[in-house]
Amino acid sequence: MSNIHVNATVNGDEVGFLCDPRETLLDCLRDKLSLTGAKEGCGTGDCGACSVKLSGRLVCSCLVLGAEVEGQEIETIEGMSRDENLHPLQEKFIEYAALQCGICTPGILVATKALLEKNPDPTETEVRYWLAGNLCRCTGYDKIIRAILDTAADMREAS
Amino acid sequence: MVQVNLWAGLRRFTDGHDVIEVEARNIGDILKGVSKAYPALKEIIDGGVSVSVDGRIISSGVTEPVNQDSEVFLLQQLKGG
Amino acid sequence: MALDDQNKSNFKFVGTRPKRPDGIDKVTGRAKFGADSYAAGMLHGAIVRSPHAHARIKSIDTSEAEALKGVKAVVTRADFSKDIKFTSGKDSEDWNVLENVMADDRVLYDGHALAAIAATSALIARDAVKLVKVEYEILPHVTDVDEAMAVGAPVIRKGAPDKSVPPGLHENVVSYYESGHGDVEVGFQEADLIIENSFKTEATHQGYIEPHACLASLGSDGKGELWCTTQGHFKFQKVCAALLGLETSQLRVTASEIGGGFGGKTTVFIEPVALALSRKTNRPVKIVMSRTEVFRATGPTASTSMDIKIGMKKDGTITAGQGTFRLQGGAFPGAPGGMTAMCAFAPYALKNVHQIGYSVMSNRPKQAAYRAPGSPMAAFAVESVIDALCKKLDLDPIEVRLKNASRKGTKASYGPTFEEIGLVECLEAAKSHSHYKAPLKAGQGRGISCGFWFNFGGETAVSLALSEDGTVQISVGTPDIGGSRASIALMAAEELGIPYDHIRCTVADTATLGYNEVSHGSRVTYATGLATIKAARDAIRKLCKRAAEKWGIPEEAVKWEDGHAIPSGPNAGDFEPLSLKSITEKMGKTGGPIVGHFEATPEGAGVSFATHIVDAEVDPETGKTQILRYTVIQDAGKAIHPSYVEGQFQGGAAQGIGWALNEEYIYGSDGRLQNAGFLDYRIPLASDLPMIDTVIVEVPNPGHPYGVRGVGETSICPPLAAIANAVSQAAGVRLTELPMSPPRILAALKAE
Amino acid sequence: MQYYTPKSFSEAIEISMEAKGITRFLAGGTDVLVQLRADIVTPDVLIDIKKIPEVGDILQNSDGSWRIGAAVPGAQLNEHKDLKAQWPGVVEAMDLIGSTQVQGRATLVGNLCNGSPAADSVPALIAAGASVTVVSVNGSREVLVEDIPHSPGKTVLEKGELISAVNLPARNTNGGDAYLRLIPRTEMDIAVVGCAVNLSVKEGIVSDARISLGAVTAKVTLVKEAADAIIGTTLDDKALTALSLAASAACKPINDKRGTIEYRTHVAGVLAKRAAQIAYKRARS
Repeated sequence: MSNIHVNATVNGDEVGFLCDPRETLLDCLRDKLSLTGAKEGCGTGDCGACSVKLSGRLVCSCLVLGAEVEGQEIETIEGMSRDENLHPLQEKFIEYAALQCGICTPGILVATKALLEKNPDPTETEVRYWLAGNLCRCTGYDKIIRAILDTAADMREAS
Repeated sequence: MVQVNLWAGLRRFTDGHDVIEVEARNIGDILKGVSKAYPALKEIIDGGVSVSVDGRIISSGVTEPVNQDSEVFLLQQLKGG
Repeated sequence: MALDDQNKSNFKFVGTRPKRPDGIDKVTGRAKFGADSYAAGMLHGAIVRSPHAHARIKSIDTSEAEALKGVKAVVTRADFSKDIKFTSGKDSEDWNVLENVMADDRVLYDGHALAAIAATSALIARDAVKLVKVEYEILPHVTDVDEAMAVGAPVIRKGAPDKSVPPGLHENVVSYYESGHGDVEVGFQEADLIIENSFKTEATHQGYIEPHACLASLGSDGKGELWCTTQGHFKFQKVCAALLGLETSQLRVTASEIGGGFGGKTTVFIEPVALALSRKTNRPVKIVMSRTEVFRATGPTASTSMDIKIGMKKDGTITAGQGTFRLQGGAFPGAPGGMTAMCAFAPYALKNVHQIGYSVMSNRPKQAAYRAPGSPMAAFAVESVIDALCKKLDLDPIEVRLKNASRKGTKASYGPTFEEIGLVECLEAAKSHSHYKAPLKAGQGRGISCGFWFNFGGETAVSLALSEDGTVQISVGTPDIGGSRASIALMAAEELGIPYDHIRCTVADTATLGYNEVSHGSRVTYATGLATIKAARDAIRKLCKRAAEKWGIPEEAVKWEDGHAIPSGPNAGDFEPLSLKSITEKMGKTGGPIVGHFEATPEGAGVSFATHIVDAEVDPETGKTQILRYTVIQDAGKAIHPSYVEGQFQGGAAQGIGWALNEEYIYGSDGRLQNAGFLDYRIPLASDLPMIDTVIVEVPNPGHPYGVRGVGETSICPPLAAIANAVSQAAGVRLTELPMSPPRILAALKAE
Repeated sequence: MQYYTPKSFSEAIEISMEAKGITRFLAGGTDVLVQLRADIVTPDVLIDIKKIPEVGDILQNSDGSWRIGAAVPGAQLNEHKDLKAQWPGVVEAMDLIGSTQVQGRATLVGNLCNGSPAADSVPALIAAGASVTVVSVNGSREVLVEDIPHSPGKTVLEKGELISAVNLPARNTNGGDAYLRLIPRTEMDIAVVGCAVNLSVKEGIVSDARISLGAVTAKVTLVKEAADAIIGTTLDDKALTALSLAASAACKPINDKRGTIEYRTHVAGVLAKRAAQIAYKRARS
């Protein structure tokens, strides 16, 4: 079968691309739309480094076909900061040294933003279980969890 | 003369000696001296060894100075992860 | 280059926690990792791998694959250098690497590469790989270390053993190490209690989330570019050049951001293949490993089989320690048998100690370093027996370790006398920590363990260029795997007396600097840090010279303080201090660009000790373990950037938890890897772990101007034993095999 | 691979009837895409049902029973307050599968049709007495969930047949269900053992019970002996012991990389006890 033409919205921008039916959304974001913020750590939905939001739902973009997103809304890490100011989570992750190598950071930030939009006051355990599908091998998660809980508190105060 | 301590696994090549004396001013001299004294050790030394001088481990340099009374040990080459 | 002239202790910038220079790129997704680069006309490579553990290759038929539309080239071993010859032992490392990158006449493990294809898309390349027809003659295989040493085991490579191996051992034993002092038999006579036990650990993988990836471009003129994720691009340059018959200087290698390495990205796998495919197609070629390929065909750590015997008096004094360590490191020499043996008893001052290390080959992937290679396994065995002795003699585990702890002047188990070391300080800190005094509930256990790793210098070349606006650019050759760009900039700020924010540290490519050793052995903050301090002092000498010339006074009469050249001695007070910026502003007219340099192999690295405390709970009905509390206490000599030192402590502990409880390479009887993915190779999740508390002990290393010790690796050494001791106490039964999975714990409980 | 997005079940049926080679329906895709990427199964024809109306709906019928569309992801189930209140065991079982991200896509029907003996939601659906609506050229029919699995990786569905919805019975007020599983970590693993219990309680006595085990038999089934061990009891220790022995006796597990025969057999008894206690508490609250 020849390539499929897909129209979708990524971080608020209209996009169109051609993809083989077997190519995943992750492949399309990276290789066709040059949005390389989502990373492939496993290709099987076990590591979360490719997390994006698809029509409001947090998903692994490696477990969605490019062809499936026709007419849908996608939010990636590249859409998380507005203009030049970073999202509070992005600021706090740097401040708390909540990242080392950084390969898992985009996926964790996208997943955490989705959590705080749903639950602005999560407990440590709720954050840890929400992020169970976002593997990190460098940090042992400690500083990541502290940065998230602190950001959530700041955002609650600010709102 | 410098006293060079070998690890026990090398005793087979040095007629059972753990310590051999070598004329040396630096690590390069030590390695050449040990190989000359016991040619069978040459291949192991060329395969890579580290040398400890007075408690400090020299991983590969041959120009490091050595005093006549320094505590010198041959060690397996150190690499890391 | 002996010890440095003066060691600082009061710091202005060092010890603060500024933001990392790569922070914004990483939190916005802009940071470029190995797979994030593209090139015009780029092809995609895919590798044909053996499904068999051991087989002779009778034929490779690529005709059908080459006929597939979009396929541009196929390479096999014939496309690589023929000048590299096999010799025994590790000094045939180039040959071993080449044989591992692309098999010759035999495939030696499940996943061994034997051909590769370049095509116009990744999908076509993957489809083409499935069309390659390989005819194999299956050979007998062995994957267990003890079986590989037994009589009758299949020989992996004739002539591989090096000179160290005594006669009479199986040909799979390729290296032998033995050391120790005193007489252990005498020591065992003096003991009130002797405990002997055997331990096993399975192979584990570094588990970096970023698979290996590279983009290569190589012309028939021998000139090439390689962009890849690596812990050592200078070594990759040297090795790739050798494997492809190039001159080293004709190949430029650029290190991308690295998505985790932990020792597993210190050697090449796909990079020479991409270069070979690029040379054959005259087009850039990108190869990205799948997660399955990373598990099957990169460099997990060795698996071990160990026997320990320790004698102890009623008062806790260890009278004798003996250990035999058998490690298999895949189908090539290199298993760290010697290192394991050297580390085993290093934390303890023993009158009588004896250790033997075997390095063995088997039909598994070529092992690579995994964070203090060998030391975690040795600690698991030794510290478990010490724990058992403490329980039997009803002694406090920290007191016993303090009584026997190595300190300055102790004759190390591996030979030399220790200089300043911080083990006693770590144990004291552990004893007084609230964690050690906190009460435990029923079904819970607390485990203690010490850990040790070396540190070393290695070739280092750094350049520090000053800009006319008074800011500083440092080029280093050691990829940043632990936050070293920040700590290097902090050390430069300390020397130059200008704020951290005016300094940028960049990892430069191989065309920019002299040779740099790989980022491993916890050496970067130590060696590159020391080199940066020297380069800064070199730049300061040149700045003072410009000031002296401006003031018309002798160079020696100018000193550098708080970022300013100041007249001193007889000329003190004659002139206003000159800021760095005021000198560099006109440097073009006063003699040209000012660049500080340092190129040498620094020696004088100091070892790093640690003590960990772990609380664990075991569900007696299912054998499942939960880690309740974790505290890491480690000697950093001097913490340059405390947040990133803590990060190394926490990361090593987390990897240790995975290794102790769930991670293992599972091979079937057919010699095939059964869990080549993150589903069944289970690394710790956010929901598995508690917060990991850290205590940074600082016993300065005299071999570094600021006292720095390398900290990156020791943090993985204590967890295996500390968790085993906690689990054994909680479950009431001693576990001697890792991982301590629920089925194993339940079986041990039932056997009680 | 050819990819289709039918706008109705009849169109989906037609495509699948005419399809040559390996045919797969696509709802969440969290199994289909993993098998595609790992070269385990590369479909020749992939039929995405997500554009068919009502596949994404959760409806409560007038009689209190539930109709869950074939493309409803686990996350949506978990957010549905009433469904979760009535059938916490079923919703838990689905929610345990994979990560938050997987829950954004994975479906009950996908989990069932993948045919794995270690599926998490299938024991819970069977214990709940759920059925599925199977549609084909001959129209639609109701099939009990326990009659769908055939053998590891296979269901009884024929070419041209697919499932349009899962139907959960109305929850009686004195009933409660629960699902537990044993995995080495706290999330993200395939069940080494799974156990679902659905029971009703009258004046403290277990009046009815359905118990189903996962990952311990070639296909997920009801375990009648386990249910009989607690019906008529107050779930006292004697009953719980009988329950765990019956559960272990029903096990015919295999040794594999995730667990041994002894381990699975023993833990099946442990989980049955614990799940029954949770279901009992829920039934009485």
